[in-house]
Amino acid sequence: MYTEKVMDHFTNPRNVGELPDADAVGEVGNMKCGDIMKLYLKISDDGVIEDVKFKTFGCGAAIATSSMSTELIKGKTVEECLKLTNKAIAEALDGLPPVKMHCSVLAEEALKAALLDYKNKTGKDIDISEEDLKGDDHDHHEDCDHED
Amino acid sequence: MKKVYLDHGATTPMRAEVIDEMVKIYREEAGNPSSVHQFGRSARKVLEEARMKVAEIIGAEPKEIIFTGSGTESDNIAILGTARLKAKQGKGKHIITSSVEHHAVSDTCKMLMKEGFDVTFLPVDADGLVSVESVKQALREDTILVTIMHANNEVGTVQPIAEIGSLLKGHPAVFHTDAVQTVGKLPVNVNELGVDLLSISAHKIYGPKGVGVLYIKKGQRVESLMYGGGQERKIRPSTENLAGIIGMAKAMELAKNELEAESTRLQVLRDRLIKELLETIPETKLNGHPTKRLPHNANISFEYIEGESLILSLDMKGIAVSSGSACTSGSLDPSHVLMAMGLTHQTAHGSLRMTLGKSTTDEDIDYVVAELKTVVQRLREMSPVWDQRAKV
Amino acid sequence: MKKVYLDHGATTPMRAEVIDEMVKIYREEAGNPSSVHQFGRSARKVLEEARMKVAEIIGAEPKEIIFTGSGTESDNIAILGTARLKAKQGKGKHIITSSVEHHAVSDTCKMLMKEGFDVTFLPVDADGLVSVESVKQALREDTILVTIMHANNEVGTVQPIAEIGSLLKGHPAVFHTDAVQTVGKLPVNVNELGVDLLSISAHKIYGPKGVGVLYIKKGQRVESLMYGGGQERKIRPSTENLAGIIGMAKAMELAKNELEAESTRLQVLRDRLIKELLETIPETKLNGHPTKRLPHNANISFEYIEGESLILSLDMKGIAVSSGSACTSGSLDPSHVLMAMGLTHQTAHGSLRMTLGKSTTDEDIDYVVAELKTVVQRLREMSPVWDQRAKV
Ligand SMILES: Cc1ncc(COP(=O)(O)O)c(C=O)c1O
Ligand SMILES: Cc1ncc(COP(=O)(O)O)c(C=O)c1O
Ligand code: FES
Ligand code: FES
Repeated sequence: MYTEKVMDHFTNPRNVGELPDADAVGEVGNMKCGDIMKLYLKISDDGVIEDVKFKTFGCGAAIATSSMSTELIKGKTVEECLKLTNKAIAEALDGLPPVKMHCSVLAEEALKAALLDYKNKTGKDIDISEEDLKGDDHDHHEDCDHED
Repeated sequence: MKKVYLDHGATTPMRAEVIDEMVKIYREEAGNPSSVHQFGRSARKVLEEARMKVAEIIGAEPKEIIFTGSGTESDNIAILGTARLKAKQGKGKHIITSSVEHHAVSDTCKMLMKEGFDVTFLPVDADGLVSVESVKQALREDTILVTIMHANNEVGTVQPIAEIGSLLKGHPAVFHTDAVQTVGKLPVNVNELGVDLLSISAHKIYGPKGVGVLYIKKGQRVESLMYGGGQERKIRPSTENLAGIIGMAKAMELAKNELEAESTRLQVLRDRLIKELLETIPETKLNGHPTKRLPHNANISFEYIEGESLILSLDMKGIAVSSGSACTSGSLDPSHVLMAMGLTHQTAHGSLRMTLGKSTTDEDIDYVVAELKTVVQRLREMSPVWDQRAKV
Repeated sequence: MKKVYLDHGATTPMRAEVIDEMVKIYREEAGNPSSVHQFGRSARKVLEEARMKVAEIIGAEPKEIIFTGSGTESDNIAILGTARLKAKQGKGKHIITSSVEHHAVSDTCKMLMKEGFDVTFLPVDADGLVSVESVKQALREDTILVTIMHANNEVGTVQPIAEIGSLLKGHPAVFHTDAVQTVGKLPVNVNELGVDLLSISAHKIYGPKGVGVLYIKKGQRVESLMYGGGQERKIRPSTENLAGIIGMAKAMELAKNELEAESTRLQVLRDRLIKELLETIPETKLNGHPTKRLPHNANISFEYIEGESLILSLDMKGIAVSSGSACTSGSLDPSHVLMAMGLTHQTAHGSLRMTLGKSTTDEDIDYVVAELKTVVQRLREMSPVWDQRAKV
């Protein structure tokens, strides 16, 4: 059911851990399944993600998307990170089963939470607000009805 | 790589003896049991012999045995078939069931609610037990059906069916039990249990998938779900799955003969598995009743871990287990069984069902305990929740 | 004694290749296709490959294929599942079917009448044909379902399904056909036929009993008959009969590959059987359409004889055939198919269905013709009706 890439990132997750001197931290929970992701970012003065670490309590898809998202944002600018969607993360993993799409929301939201934290801490002009964190919760009911 | 299959609660591999019997039928019985000619009569004879065998094993009469297409179908005929008929007869629309039933029962009861039936879902205690007292309290004059499973498929808790059966004596409500998980593991006798209807599935006892039995006590009537030929007393029209039925009878016979010895063997292995896991891995807990449980079932919660990632990690070590969480089967909700037992969302999500079987050895248990220790530790180290807990 | 099985319309012996495939699954696939671990994933893969194969053979997409527990179940899901859903949606309660359907369709439609549906049973002509014009005339705004079989199981007449399909284009009614008798004998392509739903059964094409397929065109919805797990898009919950499904796919594949050659071969044999019987036995007549008929079906009325005694007499000569009369399946009424075609009670009772198959040889035909001659003569000599007629 999972692609090879998903299994690879699940088995050998990249960037697991914490950053004690993180510039931003985002923690989100997936209401539906009680899963949690915590994301740590180290951001340079000119807004480039220099280092990233995560910890996730969740299913295989949650762990794999967490891992993949850290790879995708490392070295990117804050602006570029704002554009990262859960769909893009899932695509980078060669796709997720329909029932598991919502798990990738966890990674997108953790990133947004971290960037919001960064904005609040630094007062920088970043195009993000609490509103963006309300959660794409409706995605969770995208079930396995293959009628498309 | 070593392969350890600890998911016998989901399905079992076929036994060689069962395959052999079925192949014999596939090769030698060309007829349709409803045909008048010799090919048909021969098939009919084989079919009726299987019916006699199955009947004898559960203490029933042959004509009380209906062969169906699955355990799910047996449950559905029992529940929909009884409820719709009784309602038409004006006997009432109240049904009693438990909150830990398999979806084949619980979803069917929920469907009946949409049809206007009134369903009481009895609570269970922390061990997953339904109390006889609660059945008594829920019972009404217009109760037409009580359906409570014999043993739970997730946590293994065995319900007091015989006691409920006694309680229901004298009440017109029909009593059904889903014995899909107990046949072949515990003695199952319809008279001792005092049930009117009982469901069995072949693939849980080393028989073929797609064959079930519904025991219907003499005198009980059910509406059928399908219409067509006169097979299985019109309750289950369709040309009979002869080889599958023979395979089911054979599987039940073998299981019955070996029941005592094999159950004891499994229980010893299972008890060691539970003991070693609880002793060597911190923050773990056994789910289900400590003693009133299926001999081959261990269901354990590992705090701060999500079930699917545990399953996948074990899978990469060749260990097949399943999760209380039904994430993968379309729903993302945690197990309704564990929730009914009072577990938190998080604990329910971190639960693992390990169900042993004929192939399970002492070495398997050693291997699983060792691998689980490593995997749990790795996942906990990745978990932000474990982290926070550690820091408290 | 020589054994000649001419009842392939009732059921077929399993092909060795099908048994082999199934045994492989029984031995090698231990998992439940819904399980997350490798055993489950491997089973799932095998299942989806079978679905792809079946889909391709009938020109469908894999997700349009639902595996069921029998042809009867496919018919019931199609009919009850469509009718009940459409009625709930307020689309109407009118159903059109023919008067020569298999009981799995006709009894199901009759059941719906009890549920308040309005069913039109279209007549057939003397050859058993439904006219496209009659469908057109019967069609109403509130017609929600048209269910007409592809070919008749008793007399072999092939209905103008593609023409009816064209007629129904643009009308919201769902179009179902029971193709249980045609798959493997005639080309069956869901797009060419223009159907929304189509039923198949494995045991009519040298596959296992207890496995069916329901094709459900993309976009069509049906209510399910059972509730439980999420298998087969919840339309048919139950752990999948993996080996049976693989057996079905294999049987369909083999039949498809050999279709042209085998159909031609059977037709030649069948035509000779018919010709010699009609020529050598007086007062006999072919039932069903002379050309628009299944290649392996011969249905012949022997006047002044009762079908069951004919079957039993032939059975003693090792010849297995079946009767239009349904005496043996619990009812004593003559075939509703033959009656709908305008036969008298007496003629209908004296009808024989002979359905040829893979094992049928030229010698078999010779043997059957010879034996039938003797048997018919013996029975006629015993018959007072024959007597009276002779005296006229
Ligand atoms: C036309 C037709 N429809 C349906 C069926 C029922 O199929 P099954 O026996 O698989 O239920 C049959 C044969 O019995 C048939 O000939
Ligand atoms: C308790 C219980 N009831 C019913 C079923 C359904 O049986 P089947 O898969 O044969 O439909 C199962 C297993 O899947 C079960 O464990
Ligand atoms: S994060 Fe809950 S199922 Fe994947
Ligand atoms: S006399 Fe026996 S069925 Fe008619």
